[in-house]
Amino acid sequence: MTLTVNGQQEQFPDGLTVRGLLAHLGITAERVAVEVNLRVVKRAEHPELRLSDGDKIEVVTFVGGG
Amino acid sequence: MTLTVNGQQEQFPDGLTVRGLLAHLGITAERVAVEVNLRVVKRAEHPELRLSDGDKIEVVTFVGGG
Amino acid sequence: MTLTVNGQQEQFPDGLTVRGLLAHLGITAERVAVEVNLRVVKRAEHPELRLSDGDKIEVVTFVGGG
Amino acid sequence: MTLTVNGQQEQFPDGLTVRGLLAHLGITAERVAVEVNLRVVKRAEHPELRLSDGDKIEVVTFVGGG
Amino acid sequence: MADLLKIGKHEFSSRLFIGTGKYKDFAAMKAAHQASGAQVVTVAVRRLDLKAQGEAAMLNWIDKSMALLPNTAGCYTAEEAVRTCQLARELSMGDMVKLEVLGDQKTLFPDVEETLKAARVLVKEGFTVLPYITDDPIACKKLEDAGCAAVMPLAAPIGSGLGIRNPYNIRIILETVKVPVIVDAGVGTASDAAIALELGCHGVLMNTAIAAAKDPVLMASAMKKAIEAGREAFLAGRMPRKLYGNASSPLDGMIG
Amino acid sequence: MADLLKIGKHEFSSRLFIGTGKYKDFAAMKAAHQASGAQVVTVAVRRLDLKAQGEAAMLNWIDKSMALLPNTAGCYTAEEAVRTCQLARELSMGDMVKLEVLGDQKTLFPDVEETLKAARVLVKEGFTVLPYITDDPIACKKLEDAGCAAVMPLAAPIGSGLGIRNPYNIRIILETVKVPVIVDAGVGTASDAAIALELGCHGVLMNTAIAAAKDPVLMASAMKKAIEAGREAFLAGRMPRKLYGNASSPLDGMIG
Amino acid sequence: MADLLKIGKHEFSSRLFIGTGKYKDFAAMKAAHQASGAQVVTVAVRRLDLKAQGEAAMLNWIDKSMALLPNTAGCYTAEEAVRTCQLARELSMGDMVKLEVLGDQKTLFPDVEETLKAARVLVKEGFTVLPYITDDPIACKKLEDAGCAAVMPLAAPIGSGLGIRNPYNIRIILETVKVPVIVDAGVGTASDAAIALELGCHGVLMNTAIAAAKDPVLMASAMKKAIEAGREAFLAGRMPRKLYGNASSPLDGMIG
Amino acid sequence: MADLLKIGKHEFSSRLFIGTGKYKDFAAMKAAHQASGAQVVTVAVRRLDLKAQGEAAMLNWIDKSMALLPNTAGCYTAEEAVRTCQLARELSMGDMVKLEVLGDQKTLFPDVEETLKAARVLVKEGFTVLPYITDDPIACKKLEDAGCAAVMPLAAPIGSGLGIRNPYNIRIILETVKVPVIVDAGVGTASDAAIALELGCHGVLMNTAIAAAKDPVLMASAMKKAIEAGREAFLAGRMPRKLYGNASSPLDGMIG
Repeated sequence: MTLTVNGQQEQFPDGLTVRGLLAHLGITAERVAVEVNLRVVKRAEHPELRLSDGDKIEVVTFVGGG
Repeated sequence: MTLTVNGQQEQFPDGLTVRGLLAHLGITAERVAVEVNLRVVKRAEHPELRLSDGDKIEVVTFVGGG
Repeated sequence: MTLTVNGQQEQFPDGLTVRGLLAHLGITAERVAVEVNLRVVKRAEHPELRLSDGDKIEVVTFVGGG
Repeated sequence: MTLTVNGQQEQFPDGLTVRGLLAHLGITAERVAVEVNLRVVKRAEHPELRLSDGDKIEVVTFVGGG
Repeated sequence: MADLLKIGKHEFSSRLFIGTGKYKDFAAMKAAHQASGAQVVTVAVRRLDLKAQGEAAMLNWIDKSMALLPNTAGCYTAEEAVRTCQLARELSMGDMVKLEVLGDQKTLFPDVEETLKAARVLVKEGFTVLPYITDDPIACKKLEDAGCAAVMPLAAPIGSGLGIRNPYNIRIILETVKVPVIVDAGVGTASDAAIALELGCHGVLMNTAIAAAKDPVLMASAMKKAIEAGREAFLAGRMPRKLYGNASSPLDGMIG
Repeated sequence: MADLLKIGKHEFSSRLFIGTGKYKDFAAMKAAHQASGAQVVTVAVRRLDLKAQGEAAMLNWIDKSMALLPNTAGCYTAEEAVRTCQLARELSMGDMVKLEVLGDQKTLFPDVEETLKAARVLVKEGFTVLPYITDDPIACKKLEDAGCAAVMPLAAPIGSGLGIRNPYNIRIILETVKVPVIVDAGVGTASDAAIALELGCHGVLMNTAIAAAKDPVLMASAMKKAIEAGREAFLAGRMPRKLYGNASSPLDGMIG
Repeated sequence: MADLLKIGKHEFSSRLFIGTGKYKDFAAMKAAHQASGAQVVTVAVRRLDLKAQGEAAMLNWIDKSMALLPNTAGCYTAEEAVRTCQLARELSMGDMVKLEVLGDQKTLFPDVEETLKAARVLVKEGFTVLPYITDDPIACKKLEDAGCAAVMPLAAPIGSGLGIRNPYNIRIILETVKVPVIVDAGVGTASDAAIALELGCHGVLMNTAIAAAKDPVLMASAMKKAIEAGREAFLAGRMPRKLYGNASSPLDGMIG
Repeated sequence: MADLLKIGKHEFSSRLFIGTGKYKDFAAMKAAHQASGAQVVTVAVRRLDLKAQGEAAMLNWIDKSMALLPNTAGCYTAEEAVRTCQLARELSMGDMVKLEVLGDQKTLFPDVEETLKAARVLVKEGFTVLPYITDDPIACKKLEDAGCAAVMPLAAPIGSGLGIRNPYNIRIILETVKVPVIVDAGVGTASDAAIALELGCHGVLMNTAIAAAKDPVLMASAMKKAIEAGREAFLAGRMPRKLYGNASSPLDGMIG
């Protein structure tokens, strides 16, 4: 299926959960937050929320700021 | 009929128009503006607009300000 | 003899030295400085410098200031 | 004789007066002031004051300033 | 070529907008107006006092050549301000309004949110809107985007006389909007007005500085001259600032 | 009744003293002088250039009605300054001198000690002495005691254009001396001059602010108006300053 | 008794909030944080760089005892800001957010209208909201009324280092709201921070002043001391200001 | 390496010079001294009160580790000041004196001419002279040339608490002399002291700001921190000032 992750369209295996996507991308879930189609996904939901073709996902973290 | 003019309730003859009210109050219409029930009444409407019991009327003018 | 000490004229026994004057006044010499006729008298001179009738003496100390 | 005029040493005919010097230099006396050996020479003295060998003369005028 | 101030479809050669409040009497007001050379005069809208028939009508004391700029002073919501403007238009037969939606009775600071709301309505209703506002470049930009004909940031709180408290913000506003910037409120004396024009502001609106001076007529004359002086200094292009300068008199030709 | 500035035996209706340095040419200077309305003009004393016969004589470009105020710019000792004044008197046929004994070529600050020394000599020699001095109330008082006809504290360094850096000191000087206080040096733009007069100063002397503006004639006009504005504002008596003010429009009669 | 700053349910003994941007590297940042004694640290929320696996995670360089204050820097609408806060809460596991809705990329001034909109939403969603805002008493009051835990007026534009441009407004804000007032943005050096506390502000948030100093660690130490100094001076009650003062040394007992 | 202040042959790690006047009692003074960390303390010289035997001797309340800096407060001529210094040297057994020749009882401004005269005598007599002086670069230079070990320009009038009225002059003084510049008089609160150090001054002398605070001990602590903060900020090298700045948070990686 096609997902847009942080603005980039790419192909991913069908049926991935959020946790699965993060694992696929090699991201440890601890210090990122995930938004799917403009809705924040709480960490507890990561193992359950299954992604669908066309979903727009944002994976964010903290960076330096003032 | 009872009209509230500039916040004061008073009795007036039935069937007054805006022009009639101003005349009754001894006001020359030139430099006042009139509002009936929160709606501004253009000067051209003064002779025609007939007031009803319970109407709230504001008669305003310019005063010093900055 | 008559001495003027800090602006006050008073009688003192003849032949006093500076040290003698201070003792007479009950002043411990440690934290005062003495001027005789507009000349500062160093502490070492106190035992020797003999005062004369009419001398003007200033006895000063430190007070609060900024 | 040798005069120093405005810092420049030059030869001049002997016996010049101040007025003579100015004329020699082609200067109209109206808007200059003259100093000889650090002393200001009033305009009335110009025809009389005779210069001597070695005199130092300043001829000044007004220029722009603030 | 005349140096004119353009506000919407209006043009003025004077850059001083003057008020009508706080004068000892109307005669004093009229004399100050004349000395000021102002072409725009602010007025407030209030209930006619029905008991006081025959009271001197203030408008008789305002020169007919002056443009009226009714204000919405005393309004605390967009709704009240819009209603007041509609009444004012009936009264003034003109389209200019000084929009003033206050946030607080003590400080008389404007409420940015309500001012924006009112401005959007008033522009749609065809008013030439001159809003009183904080010295906030973004609020000014949004008012310009809403169609206001000018923006009128405060120099300092109304009636404070403190002068331009934050010239940095005024400079940033001048870089941010294209409509005229009229400093409104807070001017206390002549130099305050001159400074506004020197920064590049297009005009100054004031009331208390003139009306509450010991001699309002003389102060009105001072303000007229100060505003012209500030404008001319702005146009003339001031000398640069330096920590130390250069001698005005030449170094050459010193006597030896 | 005319509001005149009295300096010794001289009286002036203009409170602006203008310089003659740094102009593009004499024609530009003359035009600026005319626009300024100044009645006193400063000039420097320098060696005549003996090689440059026929050079345009500056004095031809100065209106005969203006009083000349020769300065001692460039002098670093009392002796040089006294000598320069003596030459200047020969030249100007007048008694007024701007005494200026500098302490330093870089900052052009006055040397208080040498200025005092020179002032004492010059007053005895019959000069009407206007000394350029720091904004130091004691130095000003001692100059007044020495017989100077006015004191001329600096607003800021010569040629800096920074305006009055320390209005507190200027106010204290105004409370300390009885002779006129003319702010000399440091004015950069019109409002700087207005502020000096609003503080109560009796005049302003400037050169660079006008001569180094992009348009000296327009700036000269701005300065004329600013000084009149500042003086009028001072005489008019400004409104008091407050942290917040009072509404200019009445609280009564708001619509319900 | 400890002098604590209370923001919502949080308490801090340090009144300095420090940023994480613009440091040379994370080690420099950590050293500055330690020298500052700050207990609250701002961070921004950005997309993870999916290509840059294994990049040093900034959070590893922030002391665990410091409270995170995620900001919404870069958001221009209430909607974006709310979304960013929701993500930040997931990340920080905390409820504090620095709400920052900008109006303009050049000046980085806040948009009052959008900030108010976002604040109302965020408070309802349970956030402890600290909004960056103009130095506008009315906007601050409305933010307090909306339930914000503090207000954070700017001293001067973000990154400008100009210090408190308008202390009058800050004073009026302090009289107008009851929640803590944290000066945010514009502090350039130690005295700027001290002045904020002396005015009665409850804290200062800064980033560039420390990160862009030549020696950030030394500047962090300076800021720590300046904020403590300002707070102590505020609590100590300063001497009154006068045009002139009184001698510190006694007049009696002068030698004759 | 320690950051020491060197005055003649003396070295101090604290840059705060503290006074002994105007305290409620000696115990309060001692507590403030301790909180301040000062190593130099000013005292005045006065006639011993011959009637008041056994009065508490102030010196017993001054820590023996502090260096005494006797002043010549109250002197109006060079002669009186020199005489006072000679007496002070007898008393303090030290060579440091704060030379203070006043020009006026009301403003307590120094008399530049008399101060210079006294300084020249005192240096020849072997004193380490620290003169109180106007913020006048030339007077400071001449005092340095006379052999003074430091110069002490006023921030504002003695006891006024107005802070540094003219930072431009202080900066010029710092560029003009090589000896330490100690700001003396006029500091009112902590930030005033910090600003002096940030400008590059080497120390601050104060009395009233601490003694006349509501809580002198807390203010003394504030001053200690403020002076350290100002010094560190000066050494750290502050960020540049700009009309607007740069975002502290990155522009990249905004969520879409």
